[in-house]
Amino acid sequence: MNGLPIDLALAWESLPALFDGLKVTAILTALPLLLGLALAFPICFARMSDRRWLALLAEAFVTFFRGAPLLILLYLVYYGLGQIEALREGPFWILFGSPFGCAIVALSLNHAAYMVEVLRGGLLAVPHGIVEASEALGITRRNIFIWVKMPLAIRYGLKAYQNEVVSFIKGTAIVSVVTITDLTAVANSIFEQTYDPFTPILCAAAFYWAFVNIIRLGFGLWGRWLNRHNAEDVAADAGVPGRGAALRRTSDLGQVTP
Amino acid sequence: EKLRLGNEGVYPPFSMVDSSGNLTGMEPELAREMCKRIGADCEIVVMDFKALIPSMLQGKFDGIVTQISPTPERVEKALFAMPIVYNPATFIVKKDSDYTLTKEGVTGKGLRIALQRGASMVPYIHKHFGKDTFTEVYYDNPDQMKLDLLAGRLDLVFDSKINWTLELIAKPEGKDYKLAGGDHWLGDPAIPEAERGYSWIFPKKSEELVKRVNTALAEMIKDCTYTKIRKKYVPVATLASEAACANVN
Amino acid sequence: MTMHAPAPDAAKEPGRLAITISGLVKHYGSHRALNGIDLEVRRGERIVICGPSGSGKSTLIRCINALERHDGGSIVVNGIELTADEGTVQDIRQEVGMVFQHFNLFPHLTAIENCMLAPQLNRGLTKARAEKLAMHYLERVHLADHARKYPSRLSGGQQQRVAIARALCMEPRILLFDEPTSALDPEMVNEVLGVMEELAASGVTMLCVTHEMGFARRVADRCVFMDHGEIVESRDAASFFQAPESQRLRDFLAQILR
Amino acid sequence: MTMHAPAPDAAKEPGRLAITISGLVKHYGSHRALNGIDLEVRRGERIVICGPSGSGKSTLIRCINALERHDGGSIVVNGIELTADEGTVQDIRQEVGMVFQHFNLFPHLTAIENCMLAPQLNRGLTKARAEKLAMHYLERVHLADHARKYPSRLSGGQQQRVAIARALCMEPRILLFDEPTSALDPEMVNEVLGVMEELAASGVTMLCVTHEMGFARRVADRCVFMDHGEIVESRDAASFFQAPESQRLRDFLAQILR
Amino acid sequence: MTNLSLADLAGYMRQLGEGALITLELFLTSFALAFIFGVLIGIATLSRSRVVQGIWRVYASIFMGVPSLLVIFLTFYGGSAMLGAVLGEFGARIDISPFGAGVIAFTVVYAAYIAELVRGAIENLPKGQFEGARALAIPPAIMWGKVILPQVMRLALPGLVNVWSFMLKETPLVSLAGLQDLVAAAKIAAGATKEPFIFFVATALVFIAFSALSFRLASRLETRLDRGQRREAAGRSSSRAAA
Ligand SMILES: Nc1ncnc2c1ncn2[C@@H]1O[C@H](COP(=O)(O)OP(=O)(O)OP(=O)(O)O)[C@@H](O)[C@H]1O
Ligand SMILES: Nc1ncnc2c1ncn2[C@@H]1O[C@H](COP(=O)(O)OP(=O)(O)OP(=O)(O)O)[C@@H](O)[C@H]1O
Ligand SMILES: [Mg+2]
Ligand SMILES: [Mg+2]
Repeated sequence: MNGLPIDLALAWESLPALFDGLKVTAILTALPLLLGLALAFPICFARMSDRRWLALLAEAFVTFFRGAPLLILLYLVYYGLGQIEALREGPFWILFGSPFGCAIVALSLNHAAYMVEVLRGGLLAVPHGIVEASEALGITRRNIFIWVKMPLAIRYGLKAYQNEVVSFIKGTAIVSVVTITDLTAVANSIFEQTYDPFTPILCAAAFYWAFVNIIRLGFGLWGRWLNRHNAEDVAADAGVPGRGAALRRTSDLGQVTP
Repeated sequence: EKLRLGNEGVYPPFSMVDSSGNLTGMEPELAREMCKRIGADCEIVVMDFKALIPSMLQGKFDGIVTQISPTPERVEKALFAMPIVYNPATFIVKKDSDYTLTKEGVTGKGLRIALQRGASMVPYIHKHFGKDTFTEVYYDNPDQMKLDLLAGRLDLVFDSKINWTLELIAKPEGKDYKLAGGDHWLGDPAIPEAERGYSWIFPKKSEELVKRVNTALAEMIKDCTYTKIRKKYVPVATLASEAACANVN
Repeated sequence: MTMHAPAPDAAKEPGRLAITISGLVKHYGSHRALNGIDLEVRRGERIVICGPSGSGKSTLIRCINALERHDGGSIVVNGIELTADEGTVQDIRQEVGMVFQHFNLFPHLTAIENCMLAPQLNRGLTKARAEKLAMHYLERVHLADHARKYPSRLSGGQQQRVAIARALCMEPRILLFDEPTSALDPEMVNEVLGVMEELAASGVTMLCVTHEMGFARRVADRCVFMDHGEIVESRDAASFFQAPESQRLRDFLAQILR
Repeated sequence: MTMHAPAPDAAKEPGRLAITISGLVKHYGSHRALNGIDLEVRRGERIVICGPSGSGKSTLIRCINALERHDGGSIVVNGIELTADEGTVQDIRQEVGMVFQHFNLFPHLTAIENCMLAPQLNRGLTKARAEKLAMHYLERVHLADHARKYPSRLSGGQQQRVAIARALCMEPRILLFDEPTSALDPEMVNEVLGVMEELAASGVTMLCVTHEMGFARRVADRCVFMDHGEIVESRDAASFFQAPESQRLRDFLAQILR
Repeated sequence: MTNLSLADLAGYMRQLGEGALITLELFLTSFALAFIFGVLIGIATLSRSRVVQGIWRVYASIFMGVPSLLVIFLTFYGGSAMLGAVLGEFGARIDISPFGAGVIAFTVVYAAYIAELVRGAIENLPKGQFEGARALAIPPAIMWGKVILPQVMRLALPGLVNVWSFMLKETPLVSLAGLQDLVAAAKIAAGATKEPFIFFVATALVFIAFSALSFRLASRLETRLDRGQRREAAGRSSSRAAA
């Protein structure tokens, strides 16, 4: 074998199958992202709650679903729940009976656990003084949360959110353990039929790369829009080193994760 | 001479790891015996089935001592030694199922069939039953198929007969299931009945080694060592050519 | 041990009192930040509070609009006694505007949006009316031209003026300032002090923690000197500077006026 | 157009000159921050530099110890001409200590470690000797008691004094200060100015950018007024304040002394 | 319902333990290498050179954009071929073990992440820190070692902890390339005993325990590195953070 022999004919032939795989990957990304986010809010409130038992419970949730490798989590949900007779008879079997249902449940739980921390980080990064100022204006707690804390938390947490989404997309590559034929599974089966070590894997990699980078681009635009208040086009408005910018930067840090 | 051989390790009773970490089962024992006879010092490495063939093709193994069916793509890439197991594929269905396992009998029924990802059963089903006749579900190993079959997510399985007979049909939890549709030979149909079977494989360049392996295996079958080892793990005959040793213990 | 002498007629006419504080005590853990404060502020009075760092000036100011809960004594604002009750707190905060040392503007909102938020949320003003109101007060702090800018585009002095306009938009009867100029570059101090002088002239009740003694001299009706959580001296501005009674105040003034 | 008049004997005795700057030019992009500066500083002289924001004071100071590379003219420090050569730069920096507006202490090192770092590394002192040296200078800035504290545990004034001690530990012959008190609370300014006065009395050559006119009056041999990258006026401290020649300086002093 | 003898269970659990050690070894080796390369790359990419920036962009975008699983497959199955292409016949004979493939893949992938963190942290460091060091005539090498990097590590720590946990969770992927790690051991035990859940739950617990433990350690380390950075431990800052 010489060079990196990419078999163009094989690559061309595999395109339709790879596209189908990509569609599956996209669905397995989109749904858990929505569900996980929705789930993350109440858990995040619990985690930040003053009630000790609630906070502990939420922390346990986060520890568990962040700690357990997705590979094993999926396996346990899919094959494990399938062994429970009562569940098989019950109404939830529509969900747990299908590999998609299981994958979406497992992925959503995993994503939620990470999002709890992203959300919490964003909320904690909101400068206390700004919250105090809102209180001093007599704005109610609920309104402060909706109009001040959340908009800022989203800005501070955006980078971390992007990283989580990106890593999440890549994490879906293991759903083939529960019989789902996603992009990676397609590439693998082509590989197992042809034993060509480069073509299918590199093709799939290119698909992932494009998918991930489109998402990143989207986040970039979103972030630019959200942070228009810090844009530096009206340059040398000197004197003011933009407190917002400084805060944002420090809060980004540490969040540059996969 | 040192040989690195690959084996699956999770395919009882042909191959498994016991609780003290030793690789046992019919294949490893046969392989050890074979090595003794050709005078080689063998190291058997356990690896995921899917990783075995590509690893050998990349030169990481000198051979694979797990039963492999001779599909055309594989025959093109590797040398097959003489068959060591005739383990045809068959269907496993619920006892009360009433369809016939022909293309006509299953079309339009929306049956969910379990197949091993990357295994030779997949192209076989496509060829004889069509791509869209069944809803195909792919698994990494037969254990997962069995769990899903028992969980009611599957209608039927198409997989190796011997394993499923031993692992499901013969066991109490298999009381609701039966074999159906007869034996299916996945290899080249041109091969005569008597020579059919799954083999160990070796890299293309190892012709000389394959010859020695074949000689050793033929001897083992002939002096009934093969059957002795087989009987430790598998209660039914696995090769037509071992018929002469039926009474050996 | 406090020596302050409220204007004699104040006590007799409670309706003319904007704030009545008596026996105010505040602990942080075991630390006693306020140690029995008595203070009466008449309608329209302008009071400057000064004292060494850690003497409890901020704490006092923050107790008045319930950013800190007090542990003892009572605070009555415009006839309403401040309790832990959420409704009372909101009521009082509507009456009391506050301007912070670090402005605490909402970085994601423009100057005018900063001003509009509270009126819209609390007083149910329509967008158009809130905007008109906000514009009115931004003009008053000479910032009409900068209404559509984000805080990060404004100089420190301008930011602080937006913060003042934001507080004014609640049309509070009392304004609290906590060192409003000490985070500013010397050149920007003047513009903010100018605006505060104008406000003072318009008859708003003002409590202002500041070390700008020039401002105190020009504007204050009364100066209050605090130390160790107590009011040490409280008298009209002229005699405060010229004839300080206590040694502590004399030392302090010597430091400040250098 | 510069009007400064170096002490007449200085030019004749180059050995007595600590710094000679002539025709110094510095660009930032197309912006000319320094526009032909000529300045001679004698050994032991204490010069205060003032001027409006953006006039190039910091840039001048920073060019002297090569934190900025100059684009034209020459700087000679203790007889060594400053070039781009790394060795020369290091040599000059050994001679010139600098104290920044924002202290720039190393936050992960204690006060004494901050002071020990450079002597140990540059002058090859043993740890024990560096410690003794550092302690000596920390005592000199009245901080012996705080030697083992981290910067964040010190007040602003104390931090700036550590920064001075750190610069002194290099035993430089020239000290540069860039607005050393302008980041400090009013109460802390005094302690730093006190230390600087003591240093001045000990005969170190000092160049100090500051707007503390009290300090300038008490300590400076000469005051230099800069505007638009040029030295507009340069004369002894007394006549600088009492009889400013140019209108620009008069306006400036009016602002500052308010 | 289990027909697993206690001795067998213990035996397989011991194998799981051995697998866990391999996982741990793989993880620690990869993390250490990724850390070293990440810091070096992070510093190198501060260079303004267009070429350096270009290479960095391509490298980061590829390895941050592609699942690690594919990188592992590519290194494991394509590695020898790639070496062969680069080094000729000699390289082709260099065999890449699953362990090696895992280490290479994780190092390449996570060095990119760590480099990004380190870059970010260096850029976030106040410029005054560099100037302070330069004004003291501290030579560059020592400036990096004694002044800049200690502070960078403090700033980058939370991010490093994240990378740590991501990498930990991805280590089981190497089992798909044939490494006999914890997950592979669990699969073998499951295959032999037909009791998958016992072993998979045990595996999950090992991972959860390890990651919980490492988060504990990380927060300890954080407080340690923060020494001197925060004002009085009690007092305001803490009460504010809690609010
Ligand atoms: N949230 C808090 N937790 C604990 N102690 C606090 C808190 N806020 C203030 N303190 C303490 O209470 C005392 C009074 O603080 P306060 O902020 O009112 O002083 P101040 O007079 O405003 O000082 P400064 O001039 O520095 O702003 C100080 O000793 C301070 O350390
Ligand atoms: N790194 C830089 N890049 C571009 N322009 C700069 C830079 N540093 C300074 N300048 C510009 O050079 C001019 C002189 O700046 P310098 O910092 O020397 O002023 P200054 O007199 O110290 O002002 P201040 O009193 O505000 O500190 C200013 O117009 C400034 O905007
Ligand atoms: Mg205060
Ligand atoms: Mg400056």
